[in-house]
Amino acid sequence: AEKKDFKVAWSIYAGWMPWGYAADSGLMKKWADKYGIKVEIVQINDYVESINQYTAGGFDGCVMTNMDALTIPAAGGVDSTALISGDFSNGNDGIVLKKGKSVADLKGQKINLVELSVSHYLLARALDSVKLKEKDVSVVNTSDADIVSVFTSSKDSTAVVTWNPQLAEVAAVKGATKVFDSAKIPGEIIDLMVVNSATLKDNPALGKALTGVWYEMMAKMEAGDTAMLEHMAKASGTDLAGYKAQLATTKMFYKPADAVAFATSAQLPKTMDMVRTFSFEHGLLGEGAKTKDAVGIAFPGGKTIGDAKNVKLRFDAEFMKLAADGKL
Amino acid sequence: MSRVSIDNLWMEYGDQVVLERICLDIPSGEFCAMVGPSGCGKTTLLRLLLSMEQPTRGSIRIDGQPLAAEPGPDRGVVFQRYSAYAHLTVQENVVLGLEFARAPLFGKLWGAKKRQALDEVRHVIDAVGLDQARDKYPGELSGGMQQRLSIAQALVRKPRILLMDEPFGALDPGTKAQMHDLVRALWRAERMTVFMVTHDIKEGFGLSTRVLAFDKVRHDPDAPQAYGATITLNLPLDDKPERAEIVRP
Amino acid sequence: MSRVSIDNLWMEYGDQVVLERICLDIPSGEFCAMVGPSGCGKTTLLRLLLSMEQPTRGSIRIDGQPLAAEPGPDRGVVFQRYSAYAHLTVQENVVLGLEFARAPLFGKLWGAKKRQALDEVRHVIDAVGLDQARDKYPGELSGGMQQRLSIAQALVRKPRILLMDEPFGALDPGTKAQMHDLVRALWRAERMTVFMVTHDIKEGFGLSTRVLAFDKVRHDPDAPQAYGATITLNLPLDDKPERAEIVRP
Amino acid sequence: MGRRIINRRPGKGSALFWGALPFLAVLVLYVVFSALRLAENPGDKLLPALSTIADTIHRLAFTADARSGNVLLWADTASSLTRLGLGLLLSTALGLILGIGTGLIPYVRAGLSPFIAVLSLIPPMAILPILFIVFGLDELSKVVLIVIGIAPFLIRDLALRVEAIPAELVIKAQTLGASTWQIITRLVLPNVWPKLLDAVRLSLGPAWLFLISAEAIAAQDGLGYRIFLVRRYLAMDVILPYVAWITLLAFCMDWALRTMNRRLCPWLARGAS
Amino acid sequence: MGRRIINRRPGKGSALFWGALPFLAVLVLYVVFSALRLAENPGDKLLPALSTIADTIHRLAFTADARSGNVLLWADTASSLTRLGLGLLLSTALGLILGIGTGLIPYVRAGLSPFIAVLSLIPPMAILPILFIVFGLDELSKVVLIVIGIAPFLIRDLALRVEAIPAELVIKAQTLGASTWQIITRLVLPNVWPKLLDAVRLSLGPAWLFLISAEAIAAQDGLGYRIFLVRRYLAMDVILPYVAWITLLAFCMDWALRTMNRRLCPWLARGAS
Ligand SMILES: Nc1ncnc2c1ncn2[C@@H]1O[C@H](COP(=O)(O)OP(=O)(O)OP(=O)(O)O)[C@@H](O)[C@H]1O
Ligand SMILES: Nc1ncnc2c1ncn2[C@@H]1O[C@H](COP(=O)(O)OP(=O)(O)OP(=O)(O)O)[C@@H](O)[C@H]1O
Ligand SMILES: [Mg+2]
Ligand SMILES: [Mg+2]
Repeated sequence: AEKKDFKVAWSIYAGWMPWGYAADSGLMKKWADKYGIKVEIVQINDYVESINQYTAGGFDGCVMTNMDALTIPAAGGVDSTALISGDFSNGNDGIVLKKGKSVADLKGQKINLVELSVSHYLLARALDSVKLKEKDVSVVNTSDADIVSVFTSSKDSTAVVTWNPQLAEVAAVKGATKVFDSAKIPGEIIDLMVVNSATLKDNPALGKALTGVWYEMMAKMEAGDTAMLEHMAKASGTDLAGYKAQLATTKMFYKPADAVAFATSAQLPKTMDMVRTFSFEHGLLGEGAKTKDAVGIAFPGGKTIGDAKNVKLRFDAEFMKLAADGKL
Repeated sequence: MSRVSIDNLWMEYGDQVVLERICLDIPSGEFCAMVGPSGCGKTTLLRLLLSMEQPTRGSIRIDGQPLAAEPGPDRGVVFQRYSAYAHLTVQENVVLGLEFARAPLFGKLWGAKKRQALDEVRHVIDAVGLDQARDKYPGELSGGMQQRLSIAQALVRKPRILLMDEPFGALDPGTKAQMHDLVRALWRAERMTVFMVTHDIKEGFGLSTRVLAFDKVRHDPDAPQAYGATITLNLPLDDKPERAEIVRP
Repeated sequence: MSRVSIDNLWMEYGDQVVLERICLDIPSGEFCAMVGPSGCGKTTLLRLLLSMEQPTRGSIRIDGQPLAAEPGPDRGVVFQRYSAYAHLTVQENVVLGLEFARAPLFGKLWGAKKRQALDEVRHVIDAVGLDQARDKYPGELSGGMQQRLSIAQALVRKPRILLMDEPFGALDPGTKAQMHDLVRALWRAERMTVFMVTHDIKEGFGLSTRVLAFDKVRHDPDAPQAYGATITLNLPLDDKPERAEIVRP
Repeated sequence: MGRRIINRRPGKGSALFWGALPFLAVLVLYVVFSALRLAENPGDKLLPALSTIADTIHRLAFTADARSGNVLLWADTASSLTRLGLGLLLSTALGLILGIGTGLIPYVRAGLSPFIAVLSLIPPMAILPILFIVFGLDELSKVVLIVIGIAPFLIRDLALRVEAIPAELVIKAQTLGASTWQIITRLVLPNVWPKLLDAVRLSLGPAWLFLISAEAIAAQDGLGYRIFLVRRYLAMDVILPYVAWITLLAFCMDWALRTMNRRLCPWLARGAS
Repeated sequence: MGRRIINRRPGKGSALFWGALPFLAVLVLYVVFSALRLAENPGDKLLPALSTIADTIHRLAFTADARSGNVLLWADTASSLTRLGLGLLLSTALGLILGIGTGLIPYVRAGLSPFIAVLSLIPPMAILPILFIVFGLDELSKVVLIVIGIAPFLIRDLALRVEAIPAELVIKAQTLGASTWQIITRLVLPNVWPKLLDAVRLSLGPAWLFLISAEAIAAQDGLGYRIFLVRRYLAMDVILPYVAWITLLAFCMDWALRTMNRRLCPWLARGAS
């Protein structure tokens, strides 16, 4: 029987809030009906758990960053396609110090962060920029839910790497300085809607429905639809001003054309090369991976890096292009 | 019919021999009084008759069959330390035996059936003098009242063999006499085989048709544990008229 | 000196009157046997004397002073349901009273002191016939042995007032006679005031210097709970030579 | 004469006073430290002033949420209590059935007791991905997490209690002709019932903990979800009243179970034994 | 004649067989489902093949980690056990002292019992920020989280057990001249000691749970730390052996406590009562 029912997971983050709105406002149903399918959008609070569930086969699609898409589903043998490049972090991730004013002051500090996450990657990039090594600091794995309280209430915690909304909270602590943020490495931390490649291949309707609803919402957002923004602000547990502040550091691709341009740019493979190098060095590609080439990554236009016979992560621009051309 | 035969039975706890060389052949319907010094093993023999424990050596047969491996309604018991159910009132404790028999599913009767069962046990409760305390819980009873409750509870099922461990120990002479009459009447009517431990020799000779006395016959001063008690006296009271009715082996 | 005076004492549980109008004046050194039908309130009076419960009305005085509001080493007790400490062996149970007195901090003696204390209680353990069972736990004792253990435990502290609730109920005649001698000797030597509940009238008259009989004197057939038992007989046994020594009130 | 401290009992008023004292102490401590922190930094979110908390409570408990039209606190409470109730019910049933089974029947004990012991020692949070795959992510999985969290404790505790029933009582029931099933219904159940309620009371804390953890991972309402949501903003003015509310709810359950125990088991209060 | 099932006891071998059965069943289930999933996707991480797990165990337990130079499993185990041991020790001490206090002394009960009841119902995870201010972020806070997690249970359970000691035994001790303190050392302690060990056994599961949660908050080593770290890339080949290892450690503790109970309380095994 042909598959008609699809499940897509999302979790709370500034750039992904529209998915919640799509479910609540009925827009998702509208677009799914249009292509004769059903799409259930499920909110999962724990980001890692949502990716794990997707990887284990519980969902057909899930939102995640480019790095997690590589290290979790792709490294786990689940052939995944980055259907929509929604935005990239442009200051949404950052490093905040209590003692010190620059990245160089990180040397010798204990840093609270979610290890092996994009925060870790950001830290590595920041250290690179001042020729420091990870050995020069010590990282303390701290869950994202606790990072604000850890930094705010404990004298033991002097440096953190985190993302919004936690970043805004820690940056507001008296005497704290934001010494580095993702605006300095633009386009490297990308927020994606990832779907299972096989499912997508068999059911292009899913890709169309998801892309269609996304860009309808992007248009509303760009136009400053207050009702929608209010809704998303509430859902992320803050108010309109707070949510707008988070959006300000998120480079949203409101127009499908911009997203297509980003996904087809020559910069993307270079970014992914840095990400996979970092991932490999930290063992994120699994013990089976003997080199960083173990998992292949494909880009629009047929370019691949890594093992071309084992392509598990595919950046796709086809559906976004349909949206850009108004063919959805 | 419930003739009890015990053949060369030994019971040991660790290296302590409690009972040794017990041989008995008790005809059905006999009322045996068991006497003997404290700690000699009378309770232990009752526990063995109840299948609560297995003898180290030897065997017990009832009507020629090996003793059932678990306690059952054929053998009723009144324990030395009165042990009624703390969560049931006096009359609920007594009626329990009937409920087990008549409500196979949950062991609990309701409505008219319950009332009927309560009516049936009323005379037993009256006979043990607990009519005033019908709705009290065991925790609210005096020592003697608890002991009488245990007796009433055991009698209701009319077991073929009744094992009683100092059942009248905590009772005043008046109440004790009433209890004697009650047990005696039931024994006569149902032709039960009764084993009763008692420390009151007069009581023993008065009630029973046979007296069994326990004591150690061998002593080793260096290893007092090495020898157990055995039956030193097995005395049928042939002058009792009731003995005439007892089926001879 | 421990003269016990009870003045118009009542005890009620809920709407049940257990004891009523109890008035007593017991000279120091008296040995009182308490007899009465089962459930009439003998144990209850002992509990009151022990400050385990408070009387509903009336008061108890010792040597003119109100009874201490809590149990203490001045009043020893042997409960009706023998209650030794399950986690201590026989000799540890008996020596406990000495340990409490001599080791204020932890209530436990060690080394030479412990050995000395054990030596001191050895004769009591022997006297109650538990020398063979010195190192057994109460769970390994027979009913009568547990009762004897309780007696030994209570005697070791030599209380001024000794309360015993059917202390010899579970004992065979031989052992019982030994116990009588033991208690009697201690009572004579220490001049304790003793209250002993018993169902054995002969034992009561034989041991004691005063017999107290309890019974209900008023009955209401419609409300059997309305009246309690009182002392129907308070009989000093003036023919006993020991009474001469008892200090007169 | 000075009585032993174990024999001195406070009167009713005095008991109330002593009982309230530690709560007052905590409240005073909170107010003092909150004031200190707020004096240093008026924007401090960690220990908000009581007035701030009161405002938040008013908003959460008495004004409808713009987005959903629900009054958040009540909506959250309703969903959480449903999950918790189901989880507790299931766990209690399991505890009763398997606890009595393993405690009473040697063959069941041989087969299940080591397995349940091991099961009770597996930290459920560590194998969450597998649990979610097996039980899905919806209501069921939340209830299951509560059950996995507390049922092994209930089973083991109850089994210990069943084993502690004096052998004489079981033997006596057999001499009265009871079958295994009758022994269970008339002897074992009433005997362990008060203990079961006590055990459930003791596992209320863990049950809430598991509920909150489950709601923090996948839910769109519930008290745990709300706490999780605002935690990233360190909105202690929401978290503290929610925690207090959870504690109050749990305390009411505790109280209800205690009262039930007294009602259903009159023999515990009457008589000494 | 068919005996009642409560009277039928399996022999030693038979008990072993029945005990092993459910474990075998789980193992077989795992192998089957793992094989099914791997057939579909050879890279599947959720249920890795036993051989993969064996390789991972070899790497974790017998080869030094490239990044830190430690053999990870042993280093993690050492830190976790230290924290757990401290937490258990402290909780047991608290449980003993406060449990006996509230169970035995009416004034302490009046003052502390409602407070401890409420304390036991507060979900500790929800008030973590306040714990951080008070106890900092390092080892202490992890130990404290374990204590907060299990001590209230131990205290309440023990208090219930102390209250259940028959009044006659306490009265009798008083007639033998015991002071409150002597009653505690000679009567209450030996009586509740086996119950305390049982309660500690029952709270081993929660203790590990809280340890793991604590190590998820801010840590650089420990079994819980590793599990949360590798959870980021669904490395079930690491998580499963870690969970099994934790369970084994917990089981050994359980066994040790049970054995200790038997050794220290010979009267439980000897005699019927
Ligand atoms: N579980 C046990 N472990 C070890 N020894 C035991 C155990 N049970 C009983 N004994 C010993 O067996 C002997 C006989 O005990 P039993 O209870 O049969 O005596 P008894 O004749 O009933 O005495 P009493 O008249 O005092 O009740 C005693 O010496 C006792 O110490
Ligand atoms: N806790 C209680 N609650 C209600 N009634 C009680 C309680 N304790 C005792 N009673 C009642 O008080 C009465 C006297 O009991 P008590 O134990 O004093 O009798 P006793 O004279 O010692 O009898 P026995 O010789 O049988 O031991 C009994 O009718 C009993 O039911
Ligand atoms: Mg006996
Ligand atoms: Mg009495």
